[in-house]
Amino acid sequence: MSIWKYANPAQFMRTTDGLLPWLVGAAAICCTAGVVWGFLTPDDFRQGSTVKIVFLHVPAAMMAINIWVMMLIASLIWIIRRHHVSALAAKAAAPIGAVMTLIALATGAIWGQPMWGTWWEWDPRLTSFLILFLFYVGYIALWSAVEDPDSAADLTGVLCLVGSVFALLSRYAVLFWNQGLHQGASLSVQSGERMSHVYRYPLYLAMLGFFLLFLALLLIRTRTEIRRRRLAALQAREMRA
Amino acid sequence: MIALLLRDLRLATRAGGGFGLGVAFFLILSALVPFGVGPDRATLAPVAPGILWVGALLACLLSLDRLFALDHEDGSLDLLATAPLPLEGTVAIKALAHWITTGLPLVLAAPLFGVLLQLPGQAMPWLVVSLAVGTPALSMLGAFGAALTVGLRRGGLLLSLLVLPLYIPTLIFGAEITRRGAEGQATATPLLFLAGITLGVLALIPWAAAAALRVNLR
Amino acid sequence: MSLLSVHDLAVARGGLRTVEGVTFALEAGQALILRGPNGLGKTTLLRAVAGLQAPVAGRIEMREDTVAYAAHADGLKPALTASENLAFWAQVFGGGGIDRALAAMDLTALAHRPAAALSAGQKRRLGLARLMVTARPIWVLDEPTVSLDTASVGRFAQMLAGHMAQGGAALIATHIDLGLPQARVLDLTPYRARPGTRATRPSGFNEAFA
Amino acid sequence: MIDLGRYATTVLMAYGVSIALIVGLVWQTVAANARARRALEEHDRHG
Repeated sequence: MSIWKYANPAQFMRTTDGLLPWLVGAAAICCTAGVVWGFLTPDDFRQGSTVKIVFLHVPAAMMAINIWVMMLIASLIWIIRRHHVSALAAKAAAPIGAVMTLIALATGAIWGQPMWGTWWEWDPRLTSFLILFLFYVGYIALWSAVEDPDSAADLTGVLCLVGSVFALLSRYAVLFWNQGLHQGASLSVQSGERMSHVYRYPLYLAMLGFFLLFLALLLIRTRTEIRRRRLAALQAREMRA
Repeated sequence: MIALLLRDLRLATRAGGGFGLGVAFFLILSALVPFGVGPDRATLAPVAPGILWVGALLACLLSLDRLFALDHEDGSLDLLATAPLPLEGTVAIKALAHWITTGLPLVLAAPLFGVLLQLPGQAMPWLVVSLAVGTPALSMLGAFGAALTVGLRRGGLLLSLLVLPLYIPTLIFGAEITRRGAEGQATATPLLFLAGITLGVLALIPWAAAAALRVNLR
Repeated sequence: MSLLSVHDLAVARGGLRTVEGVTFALEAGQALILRGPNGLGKTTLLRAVAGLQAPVAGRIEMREDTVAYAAHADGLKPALTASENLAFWAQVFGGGGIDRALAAMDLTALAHRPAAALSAGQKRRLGLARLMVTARPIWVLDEPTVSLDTASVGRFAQMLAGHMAQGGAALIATHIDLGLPQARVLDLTPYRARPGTRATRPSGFNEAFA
Repeated sequence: MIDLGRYATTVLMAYGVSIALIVGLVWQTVAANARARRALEEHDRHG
């Protein structure tokens, strides 16, 4: 049996039905533990207690990008192999990605406030996330605007492909536009500087927690979409008959 | 292909075609900005490159929702899709017609609006060059957005939402060329980037737009 | 080889198959009239033959660029005159003979009037005259006689007969009698898709999830 | 209670906003799922 059997809606529902409680539990535990542990870490000698924001900002930012990549892969699977669940999974993932981007943006802006003295700074990283957010919003808007599900899946798939190229392009354009005057303290954690164990392990745990949270939400939302589609399909069939 | 281009140009210039609306919009924008930020040369000159580029972007958006929608409504799009022309070619030609009726007038009129916004004289050639290199990409990306939203009843707002993020790289490099031109710096790097983006867009986007059109036609 | 042959065709609208198992062939000089109740999928079938949408199953065999399609919308630009509209489509399709086409649908007197000033029936006639300038052998027509008066229907039947005499063929969905004795009639009702039968590949979301 | 020092508002605001967003997303997800499930069950009963 190939992995494609899970692309069958009924099979997907059966499999996730058993998997979901475990996933939800694991996500809840890891998320809570990671974030609480992060909140309890000692202050950084340079950044003071603001270092605690890392445990939200970094996992959210990581997921914001990863979810777009996942949507790109799901869209490609839909376009190439025509697996309907794949298209619905891409649709289900978008709002999660948008919220993750929003968290990354909000925590980034709040974190920067004491450093930069302003609530918003056109820092290349923050700007890139703002652009990514715009792409998420456009993607979600297109899904909701097109009534026919087959057309909507195809059109959003094409948009996701083109959007991926332009999101990447914008990232480099933004670097060119504002060469990161704020690479200092606020971003040291991400830029490969050696991080003390005190911060590293709770961060890993929070990352795992956010990833599991995404998976759990993705499965639930995909199941929602499948049920909605099934209802619409049954109604369409009755109308035709 | 020539026939399609000529028809689109003729339709744009006939009554109700909306030729010149983009330039008029651009003029109004350039006239309004000083009312908002004040008439000082010192405040206007630094923001002029950005205003002019954002203005060009918005003027380009104005007529986009009609690019395929009119042909979709009256059935021409079905007929064009069955014509010997590949749909990719149709998209490219219609984007070219959009550029000639919207982008080209903007390029030619831009120095005038540069004067209104106190753009330094030495930046004028760079403004024209950057717009000439960048606006074809705007039209082609707009055609992609128009192809995505062609079947929708209220596609106009969605079109802006989808297309404007795609304009970001073009805007960044285009405005940067003009800004560097105004400050007398070297403009080669952003100009090359801008040209690269435009060429890439012109080469690849017709396929994406044609794919979207095919989906909307069935 | 026939101009057009369709094997075991199934088409879908709104993600549900409408007709399936449709098989027919069209030779030069033949006309085939499709009949069936509203909503059966005649339009969808014609669009599939015209290449505007992919069939769910089956094959459509014909040479490339042989179909001229005419449906409810005539593809006319109101700002252009009747002859300009025709000339444009003649150029796009690489055909010619605008004057002949205008004469065939009795539009010569209206040639220089903008399409916006034509009545619904006149627009329809212009839309049908377009078929003649496409220089394509297979005409795929979806309710071609809508808003035509009796005289115009007769003129259109003449035009069709002339087209077939020159080795053309026509696939027509219509409810009225066109007065074409040589035309065959295919009733699509027996080909209605049955929802219960599982296709090897779902035609869309509505079939994949039902 | 741990001492957050002079950045207390900043840190608490970041956590507050993030947790509010996540809770909102989870709530919306669960509510939509329940609604879809109910709608389908309703249909199965009457349809």
